[in-house]
Amino acid sequence: MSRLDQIFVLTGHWLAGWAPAALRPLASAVLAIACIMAVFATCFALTTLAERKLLGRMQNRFGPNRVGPCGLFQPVADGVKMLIKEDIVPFSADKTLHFLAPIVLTVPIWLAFAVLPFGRNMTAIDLDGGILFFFAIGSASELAVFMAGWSSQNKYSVVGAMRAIAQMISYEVPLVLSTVPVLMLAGSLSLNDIVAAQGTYAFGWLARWNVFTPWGLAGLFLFLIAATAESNRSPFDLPEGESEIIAGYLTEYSGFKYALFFLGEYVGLFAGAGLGVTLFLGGWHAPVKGLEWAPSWLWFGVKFAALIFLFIWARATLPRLRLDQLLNFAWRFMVPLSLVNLLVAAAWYWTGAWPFGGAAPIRWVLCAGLFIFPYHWLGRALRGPLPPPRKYSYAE
Amino acid sequence: MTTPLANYLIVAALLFSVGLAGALARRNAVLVLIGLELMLNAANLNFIAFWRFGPHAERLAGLMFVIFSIAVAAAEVAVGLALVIAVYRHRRTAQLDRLDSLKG
Amino acid sequence: MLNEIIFLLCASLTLAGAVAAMMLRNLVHCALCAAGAFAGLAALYLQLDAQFVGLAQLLIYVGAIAILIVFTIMLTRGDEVRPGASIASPLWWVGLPVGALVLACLVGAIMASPSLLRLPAGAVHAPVRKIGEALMNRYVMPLQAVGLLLTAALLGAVAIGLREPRDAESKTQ
Amino acid sequence: MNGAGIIKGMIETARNLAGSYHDKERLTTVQYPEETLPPVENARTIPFLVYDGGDAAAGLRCTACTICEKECPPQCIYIVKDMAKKPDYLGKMQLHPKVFDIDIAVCMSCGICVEVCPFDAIKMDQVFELSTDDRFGGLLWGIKQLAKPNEYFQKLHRTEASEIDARREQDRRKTQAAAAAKAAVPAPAANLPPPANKGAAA
Repeated sequence: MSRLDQIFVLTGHWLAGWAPAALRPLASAVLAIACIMAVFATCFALTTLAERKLLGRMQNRFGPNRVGPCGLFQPVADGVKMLIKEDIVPFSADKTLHFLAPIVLTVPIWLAFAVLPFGRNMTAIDLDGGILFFFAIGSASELAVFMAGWSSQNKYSVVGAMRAIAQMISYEVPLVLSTVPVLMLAGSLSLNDIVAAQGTYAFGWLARWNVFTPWGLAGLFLFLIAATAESNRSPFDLPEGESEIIAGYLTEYSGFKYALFFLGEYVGLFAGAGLGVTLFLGGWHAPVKGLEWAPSWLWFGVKFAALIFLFIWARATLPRLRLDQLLNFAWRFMVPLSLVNLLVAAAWYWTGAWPFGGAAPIRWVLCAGLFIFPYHWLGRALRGPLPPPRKYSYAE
Repeated sequence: MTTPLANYLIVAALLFSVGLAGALARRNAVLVLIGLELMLNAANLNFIAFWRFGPHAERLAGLMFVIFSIAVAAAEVAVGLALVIAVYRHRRTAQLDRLDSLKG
Repeated sequence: MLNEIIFLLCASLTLAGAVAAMMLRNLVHCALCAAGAFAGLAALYLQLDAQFVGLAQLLIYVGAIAILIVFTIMLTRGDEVRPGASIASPLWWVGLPVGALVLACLVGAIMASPSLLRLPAGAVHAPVRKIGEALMNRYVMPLQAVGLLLTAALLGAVAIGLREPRDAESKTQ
Repeated sequence: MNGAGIIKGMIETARNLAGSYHDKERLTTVQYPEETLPPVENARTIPFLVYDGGDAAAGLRCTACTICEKECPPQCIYIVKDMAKKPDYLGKMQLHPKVFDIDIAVCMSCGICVEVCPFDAIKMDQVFELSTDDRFGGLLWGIKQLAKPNEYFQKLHRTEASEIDARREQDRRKTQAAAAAKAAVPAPAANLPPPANKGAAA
């Protein structure tokens, strides 16, 4: 079991062992970087394909199925197309910023993977403030989006960039707040510690994942919604709303730079999903006691894929929001709810010391109730009064 | 760790003077705010450097000061930029030399 | 050796960003260069083993303050500097000597104290847990004060930035 | 409850996802090169020339009257008459075209040539995979490409073709009867010979 579980770690050590002793840390760092980039770039290619196929099936169409068996080589075809397209820079664009924007967007997003634990002993850097690093690095993407939009000197680009920034700032608040209960109860900012805190079993068989608690469940959904908005995906994809502002801040980008933006968007989504798995779904731990024989990285991969599937599913289902709805939803629903979730987590923590046995269901119901009432009333308030029945003046 | 303390202090001093000169010499209110931020940051760098090189690093005094300083700077920027926007709304300009009247 | 190279890189990024932010003509370029300077400072903090502060610097300065500045610049457009017009204030000739004077004083003071050339004693460890404990025990009053300050600043910024009612606006114009 | 609509929608898409794999009825897409929709009877693309019997040169209905050439709005038809006459289906001697070219790049599929043709010789085809790498020669079609048997016409426009065939058969019988009456005034009308295009009449 442990051999298979640690196969990547052992292989990495073995490979780094070939390097001279002085260069060994560097060699293992390069190996880790190469592995992460290779795995997630492949993941990107497969996800673009899987997304299109699933979207198709969910809308009763075939997805791409022409290039290669079952359309498996479609990402290759897309990549070749992107690479050989002409790279057009508008005449009035700010050339330097126009060039820098995709780089500034893509590089930090890759850095975010450095702190994610992909399996047992499989964290590239175990930072003490791992989650802080994650969010700090992620905040650079807002500037990159602004650079892209502003440097294009195109009103649609600027409008798209402004929408994107407003959206990303608004949803960063609930994103960070929804992770705070996890940090509070784990007592650490290190992602490894957070995963370790979810490693024990309740009732002797069920893993103590955060998602099995009321605040964890609510937090997971708040986190997923905020992460969707943060990565500008449907139903929050109005920075790129084609019907209104062409392609938003991507309007003036083509060829390889556009591909970089596309890559950045997906890799950002992966980072968000990876963080969601780590914080709420127990990281690389097995869900029930008997399943520990499967390697830890496999568990991470399965949960990761499940979250990606959820993102694709939501994209296939939900229509795009309007800008005012989007911001109202962030500030009048998500932010208060994540604050309420903090209280729920605190209540959960204090009721954990209840002396009498069999308190678990009562505790669960109590905390869930504490969340559900604000959820209901905030949703009511957000919806506002129903509009009056529509009057038809000319259609009698 | 071979860089001596003085190097950090000189960087901080340079940063402070650049910020000061900019804050004094530029016309635009936003840039004056940026200059202020640079000066605050120079002070923060000094705190961190003294904390790191000082004898009582485990007491975290320098770190704490910087944490509070960053929070205060964030508050300052928020209010300052809101002021700039409010002034701009009244006077249609953010150039400080044109804001020379006491009447709103 | 490696350490010095990293220090030089971070320091030059910071200073170049700061100088560019104060010198460039285009306001958006200025804001982005300032963001670069803030990021360089964060790197310097990280190099000084102040991990938490470095990351907080990145999160707050690059993620929030730079964006805020950019937003303000976009909202106060329309009085762009005309080509050829001065970007400096009328009293710029006072500002530069003052800056130079301050710099001279500071550098002179730094150079005059040989004890500042010393190297740090040993590795310093400032884990987040310790910072948190310090914030909750020794520094709990300042923390509360900062919380109050931030709330006040939030309300104040909203109150100032809020569009005034119609009649008030028409009265002032 | 808030979010009930979202869950309902998600269930619907999940049902689509599962359903599309076992229920082929859900997938309305026709994967074109491998499968095509059955042609619609009234569809039309470019004209073709109808001939009877097995030989295109002998059975061509066209009499090179050039009405279609004159009527064609984009003037994509080019006809050269062959002065050697040959009998048509009624036995009457008619001219026939030596050259009958249609520039299918110019043809706008209006079908006016079909409407004006008094001999039912030109009809609208349903071919549409006409792309070629030779934009001059490849898109200028002569008799060789244009001539298609009557059976083909039957297949495309069943109703119209049957009508026309019935009318022609009637005409032919009438003519034959008249000829027979004329030729054999003393003798009573004998059994009619079998019609020339039996298959078409069916």
